[in-house]
Amino acid sequence: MTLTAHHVVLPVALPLLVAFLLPLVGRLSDGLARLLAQLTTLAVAVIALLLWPAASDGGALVSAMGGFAAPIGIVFYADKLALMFVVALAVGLLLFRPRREHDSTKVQTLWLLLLAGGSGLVLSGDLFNIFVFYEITAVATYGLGASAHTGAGYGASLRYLLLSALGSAFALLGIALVYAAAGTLNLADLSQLAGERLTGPMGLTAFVLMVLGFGVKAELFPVNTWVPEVYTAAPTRVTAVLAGVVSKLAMVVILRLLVLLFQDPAALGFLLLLGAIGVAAGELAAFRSRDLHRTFAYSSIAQLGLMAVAFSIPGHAGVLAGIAVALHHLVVKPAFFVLADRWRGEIAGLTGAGRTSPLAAGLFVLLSLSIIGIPPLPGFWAKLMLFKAAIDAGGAGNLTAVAIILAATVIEAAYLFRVVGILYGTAPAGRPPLRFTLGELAPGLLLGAVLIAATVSVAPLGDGLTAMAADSADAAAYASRVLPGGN
Amino acid sequence: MTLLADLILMPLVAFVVGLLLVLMARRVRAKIERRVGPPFLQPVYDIVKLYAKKTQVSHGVMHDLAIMMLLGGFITAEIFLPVPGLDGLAEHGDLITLVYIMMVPMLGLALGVGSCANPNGSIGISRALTAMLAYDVPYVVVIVGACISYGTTNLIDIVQIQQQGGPATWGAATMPILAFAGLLATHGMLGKEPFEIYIAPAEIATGPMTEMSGKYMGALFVMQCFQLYTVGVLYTTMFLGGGENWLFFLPKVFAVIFISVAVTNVYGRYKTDDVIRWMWKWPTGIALVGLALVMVR
Amino acid sequence: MSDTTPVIPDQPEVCRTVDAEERGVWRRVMDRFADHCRARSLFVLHYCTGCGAIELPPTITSRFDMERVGVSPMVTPRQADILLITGYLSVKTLKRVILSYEQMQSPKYVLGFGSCTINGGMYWNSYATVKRLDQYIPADGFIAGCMPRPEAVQQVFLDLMKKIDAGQANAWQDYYLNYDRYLGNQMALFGEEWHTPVDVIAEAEHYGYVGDGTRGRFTEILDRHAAYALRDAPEDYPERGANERLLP
Amino acid sequence: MTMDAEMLGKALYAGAVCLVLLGLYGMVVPRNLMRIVLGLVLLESGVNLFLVAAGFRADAAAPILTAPFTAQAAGPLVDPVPQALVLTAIVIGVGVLALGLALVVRVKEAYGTLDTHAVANRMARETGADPAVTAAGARTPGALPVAAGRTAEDAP
Amino acid sequence: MPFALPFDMTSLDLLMAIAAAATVLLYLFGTARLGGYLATLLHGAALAVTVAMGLDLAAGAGAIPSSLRLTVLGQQLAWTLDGLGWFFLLLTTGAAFFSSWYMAGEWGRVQQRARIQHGTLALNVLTMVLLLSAGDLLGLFIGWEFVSWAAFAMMIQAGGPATQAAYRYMLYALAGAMALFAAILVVHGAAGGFGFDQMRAALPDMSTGMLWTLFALFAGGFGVKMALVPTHLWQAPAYSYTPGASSAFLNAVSARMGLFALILSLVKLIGFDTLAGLRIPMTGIESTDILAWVAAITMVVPTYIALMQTDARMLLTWHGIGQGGYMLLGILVATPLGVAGGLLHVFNYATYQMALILAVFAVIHRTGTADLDELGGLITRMPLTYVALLMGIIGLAGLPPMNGFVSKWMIYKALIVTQQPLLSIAAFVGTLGTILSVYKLIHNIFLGQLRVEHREIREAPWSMTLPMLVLAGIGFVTGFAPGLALSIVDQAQAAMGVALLPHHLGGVVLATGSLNMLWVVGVLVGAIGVGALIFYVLGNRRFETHQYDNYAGGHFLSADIRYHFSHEFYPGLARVIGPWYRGWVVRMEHGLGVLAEVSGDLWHGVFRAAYTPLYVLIVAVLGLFWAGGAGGFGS
Repeated sequence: MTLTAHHVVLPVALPLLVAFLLPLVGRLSDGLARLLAQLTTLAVAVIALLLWPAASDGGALVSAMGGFAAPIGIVFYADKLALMFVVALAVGLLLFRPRREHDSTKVQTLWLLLLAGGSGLVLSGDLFNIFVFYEITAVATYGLGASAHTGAGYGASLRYLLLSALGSAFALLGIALVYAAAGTLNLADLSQLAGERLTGPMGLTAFVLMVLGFGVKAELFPVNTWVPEVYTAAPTRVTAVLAGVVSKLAMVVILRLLVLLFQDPAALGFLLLLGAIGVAAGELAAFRSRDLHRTFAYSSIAQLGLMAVAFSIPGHAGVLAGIAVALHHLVVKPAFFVLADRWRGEIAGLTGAGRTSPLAAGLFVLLSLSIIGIPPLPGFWAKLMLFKAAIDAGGAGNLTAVAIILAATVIEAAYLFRVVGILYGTAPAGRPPLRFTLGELAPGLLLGAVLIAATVSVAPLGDGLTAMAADSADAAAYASRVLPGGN
Repeated sequence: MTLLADLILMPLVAFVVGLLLVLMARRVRAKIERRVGPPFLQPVYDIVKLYAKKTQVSHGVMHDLAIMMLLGGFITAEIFLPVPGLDGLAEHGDLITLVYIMMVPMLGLALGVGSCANPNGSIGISRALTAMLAYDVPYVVVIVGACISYGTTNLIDIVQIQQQGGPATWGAATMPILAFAGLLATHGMLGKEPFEIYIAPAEIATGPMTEMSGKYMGALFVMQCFQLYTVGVLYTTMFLGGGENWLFFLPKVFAVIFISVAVTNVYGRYKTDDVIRWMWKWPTGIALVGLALVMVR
Repeated sequence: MSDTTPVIPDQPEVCRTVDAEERGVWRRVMDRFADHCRARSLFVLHYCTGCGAIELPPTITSRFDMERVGVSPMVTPRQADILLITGYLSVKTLKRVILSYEQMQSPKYVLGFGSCTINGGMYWNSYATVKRLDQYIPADGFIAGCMPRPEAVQQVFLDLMKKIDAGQANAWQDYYLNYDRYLGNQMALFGEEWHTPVDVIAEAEHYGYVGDGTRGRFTEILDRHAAYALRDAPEDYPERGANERLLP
Repeated sequence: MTMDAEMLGKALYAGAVCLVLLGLYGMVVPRNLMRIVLGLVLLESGVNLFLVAAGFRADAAAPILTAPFTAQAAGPLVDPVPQALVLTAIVIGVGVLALGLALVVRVKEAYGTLDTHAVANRMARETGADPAVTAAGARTPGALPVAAGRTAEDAP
Repeated sequence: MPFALPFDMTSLDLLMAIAAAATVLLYLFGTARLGGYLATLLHGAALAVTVAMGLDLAAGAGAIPSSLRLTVLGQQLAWTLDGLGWFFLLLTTGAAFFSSWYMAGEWGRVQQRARIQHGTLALNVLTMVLLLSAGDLLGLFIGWEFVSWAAFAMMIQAGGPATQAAYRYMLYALAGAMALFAAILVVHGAAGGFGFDQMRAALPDMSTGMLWTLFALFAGGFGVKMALVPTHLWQAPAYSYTPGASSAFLNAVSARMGLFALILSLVKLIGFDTLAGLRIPMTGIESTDILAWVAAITMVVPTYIALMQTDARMLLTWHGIGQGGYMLLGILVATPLGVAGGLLHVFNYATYQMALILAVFAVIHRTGTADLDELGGLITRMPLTYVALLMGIIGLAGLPPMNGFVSKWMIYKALIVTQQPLLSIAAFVGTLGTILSVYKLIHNIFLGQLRVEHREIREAPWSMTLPMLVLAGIGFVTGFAPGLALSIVDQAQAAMGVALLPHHLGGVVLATGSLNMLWVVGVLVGAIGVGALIFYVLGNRRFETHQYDNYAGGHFLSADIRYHFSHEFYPGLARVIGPWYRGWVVRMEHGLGVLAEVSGDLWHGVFRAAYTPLYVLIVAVLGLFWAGGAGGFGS
């Protein structure tokens, strides 16, 4: 059956509905509840995929909630970028469903809430609506963060909650300022009014507040102190999804803000600053961390900083680079966390792990090579795009950012290959490190395969991404599609 | 045909002049010690007696090969060293080639002594190489300075340049400081008294020559003749205007060797690191000053 | 070893160096020239065992200046022609003297300096000294006197030169031709196990100085327990047994 | 616009800013997690008040439909959109607050203390990764000094 | 085309195909009984194709294109091989052929992981082919990364200290690669693309500041691989702990990739005249002078560090770094003589260094150790290895009969003729140091007293001694007739755009003093013949004694007392220059490591702090003020 614009709301509505049905179904039988949750996630993925052809030919699918036309009503805007991330979120949740001991109907409910919130975040075309979905995602994340039922889990989630709530308050202030200035909350409308209304100090303050607000989930510099604690305390599969996918969704929101509302160079400069400091901080902290969880947490801070730098470059080249880095990180980071799941504790204790489970160690080397950016692997092309965009954009800020990133890459290689050295070291006679069962390693291997496939087909992938980036960086096209009559 | 004559004649001339130089050295030493000194043919007698030894002890093939490299190296060096009337192959190999050809016999001797498996010899060679490093640094500075000031490294041209205006255009006249430094380095090169650490008879039993006997020792005596000759002629070629004819050439060579021989008999022996420190301080300093003057001009 | 009495060497009856094969004219001229040069260039190894050593510096330095006749001191036996033993010979020193002598290259000459080398001198009745030098190594000349003066030393040198010039000073061949007797005397003094690292027999065979006196009773004893280490691979001497313990 | 309406507008903004500042102070300074959560509440209410103030128009009537919409009082109506937003924001605030308090209870059960430093140190030791903590005890180069006299561990 | 290829494949494609097939096949069948010989066959085929390409290039074909095209994200990547690339390719395939031949015999059977050694060797050849035939800057960078990582794979397989050395190498190589990446990006910024011709077109209008940064980045990036002085710490341990034949390959060729890239970027692309134009204001010091002085220091300092080493492999690898300085200095003289000297030294170095390393590993194969204090007197047991090592050290020291002398002579001559005395003195001093340390190498291993435990050692098997001797033979032949090697160098020199040096079979004819090795070596050999004649005719027959029949002041020598001088071989020199080794660069490197750790701890503290809301507040307030200020002035 062909899907029209009105089916765009399904990825949000369906999980919400099932999420609240689950407790009831859960009373009957846990197995059924889990199955229902899986099916819903699968359904969302399928719907998003089916929407893809419709979105690609028309540029984007626009559906107004309740029939109210654009500037007044809330609009869902599903372009290729958004659908791609919805699919990624759904597949991520399917791939990394919680393990037996952490699983319960409550967790499944949070899982679906996360799916609904995440989809809504990227699809929604209204500023306040984005804020609401952001809060849903945040609440789901607090719940999942604490689902490990350990003291550290609760503490980390609580600190994350406080920080995130503070951020949300700032975001709300920002939205209020935007509304006070422009009088509307619809992104398309705002993008047209942004020229004269949002450029003054009022607009910039709103931008700063919103970036700090939405930056919490996007792991931007000042507000990402929760990342190491939550990623270490939460169950590893939750961390994989959080680090892999959810942080990208918040970054997409910031991208929307940048592209549509704030083309002001001062705003881009601010984001560039945060991004560059984030990269430096992430890599240096990772250099000193002693267990794999924390290392990968800091590494994801750095990668997100990389994305911030990319998005802060005006024009579609920056967006392309940002999306490329995001997609690459989306594939690599969860695979890293799959490895970290079995290789817990001090890195020094892992000597000889390469001998006991050669496949896992090989995967680790492949992933590190890609994240450092060694030519044939997609990581290199993403970084090349980023650097090319930064150099073409010129300007002292971009050049220093490139220099920082290059230096950070060396540090990144240092700590990653320090681990490789330990993995392939000779294990002390006492206790050989744990062995991977194929079941645990399956998601990692799948992602590794995706990485190799991307390496082989980097040319077509590159063209697809370029088209997507060109479309999503075009504010005028966005407005023309959303506003009736395109005034 | 003249080339074949040169090939044969030059080493023989070198050997004969070398014998006279050795004789002069021993005579000067005797005179300083108020002794009569050896008879005229004493060097010849020594060499013939050594070669005529009935038993010749060898320590392996490398020991023999070393003797051949020794003689061969110096014969080659003589052929590339232009002397009045005999140019030999000087235009095929210039000053730098000659300096390195002179190192081939040194390496040959070192390998031969090494294969004698006698630690006295090895210590002697280690000191000899260290001394070589010590005196070669100023010597190299002198060579570079001379070549840059003459603008060529071809020995025949160097001699011609110096002979254009008689003594005024000699190397010693145009580059006095460099010539003086060259003299100090030449003295070190000859391995004479202040820098004779590697033949220290008392400590390491004549160092490299410990296990040399019979024709091996004879070859070393021949090498000493060649070495005195080569070093003397090289210095004269570079700084004393080379020889327009033998009558002027030989006295210059003997004068150069005489200075070094005279100095040697009144000095004690330096320790190895003192040799390095002295060589790298005074001759090198003077040579660098000379080089600076050459570069300024 | 049954008979330990020292054996008195008889006088060398051969007066002129006659090599085995008959010499052509050219070889004789060369030998004549070689002897001429040998006589005029003598390197002396001062084996200063006793009190006589003090007499040597004056003979070399300015007053008596031996270099006039081509004699100059040399440090190692390898390069020396004359082994000058200047004084009494204790048993311990004799071992070193014999090793030095064997390491010298022939034609080599030994000069006993002072009466101690002739008949034990003032230590004639001492248990520790050797009374006659030439029982152990062939000697070319002796200088009498209990510390003879430099003139005496010069005289013996000049006599030796005349003999060398005439080609008669060939005591060194006697060491090869009658090695067994010398070895017997040495073993009598130092015991059967003792021998120097120098393989005298191989040298004799190499240069053709093998006489009937070269091999005998004592050389068999020598063969039993001396293996000349490296040069001979272990499998060449099966009967000598493992030669880990190579030398004393 | 009458003077008092003008004053009311200014008062609204002033009130909002005071509440926000109070909330921020409440979240940053105290060491007890409970007080921080309460600070958060103040902050959110301040933001909500700011939202309402954004839509305030001095001389307009409340936008409540009592009767079918006709050119009723023909006077200007206050902007209804921010008020709708505030409704949602308050609901979200409550939801987050409830979850926060639940977590506070859990932390109290797990660690027996609500002092942020004690909790932070216990967490770091539990995950057992931090060189800075395990190596240098409570003292970490980056963090601010622990209040004198009260080490992290002496809390019950 | 010398031989018809199946379809439109050019010879470069054929070479790439062979190299790729070799990597796969050898990884699979490396340890099979005939695996070693398969490797030698494949590398031999690669060498043959390279030689054919050489003939092709000599016949006037400017460059050999490859049909390997790649367009990614708007970038076209093409691979073509010109004279310069071909010259280094010849060295690579030659070195690979000899090391695989060395590995084919007994050495291969003894190794635990011969399969990986064969595989990584072939992988290195493949990556080097890609690097050498890069058609544009991006291709160059990708090839550069491949080569670095292939070398890393080769170093890490030995385990133990090798992993430490490999890890350190990887950090240096990556830092160099990042500098290179920055350089390419600067070019892209200026020229709008990565192509060589785009870069050349954009050169004139580049600002001097940009040219300086480009020069610094290229020199720094490629200098790391060549181990120029400040970045030289990694090369010696990395190249000596790699097992056997691969170490020989790395030593002979791998560091020269840095030189190739340096020539390509600085000489071919930027060009000597532009570089000469780059002057430090008021001092008149050109950019090439700075690099020349770095090369001079790289020549002298590592050589005197090599002098103090006690491990034979470390001694040789430290010399490898020193010799790299000679090559760079030769090229930077920028006259035809200097450039030809530098390039010829690359060829000569590859021959004798490989022979030396293979000889040392033959000694290790037999005695089990390379420690100079544990060896001695092996000449009687391993004469062929001794001959190979002897000819190698004569080449390394740059003495007449061998080819090392010819290239060093050309470098000295070029420096003297262009009136650069201090550089030429540095070159001479470097050679003196080399002579001392190579004698120590050959003395401590082969000369002196043989140890009791080494008495039963046999000569290394033929499969190991033959490659060594062939390499030494090549060294002697190209020493005797340097014209052969010079004609190979001409290819590269022509491709570099530098005027060719007129030369004949024997050497070079110059107004300021020429060199004809045919005469020099001919007379030397003849004279040694005369020496032999004198030796055998005049004296009596020689009698060979054993090592214990030695003068020891009357002492009786025996096997149980070791009567051998090898430890601390130059005590006098050590006393004088000992205090000069303060290890500044080591402390600098350590400082960098500590800096990274301290800043890491700082950020650790920030992330773990309990006062996160305070940070947020501070940044928010700063952001607002800044926004207010910027916004206010913004348009």
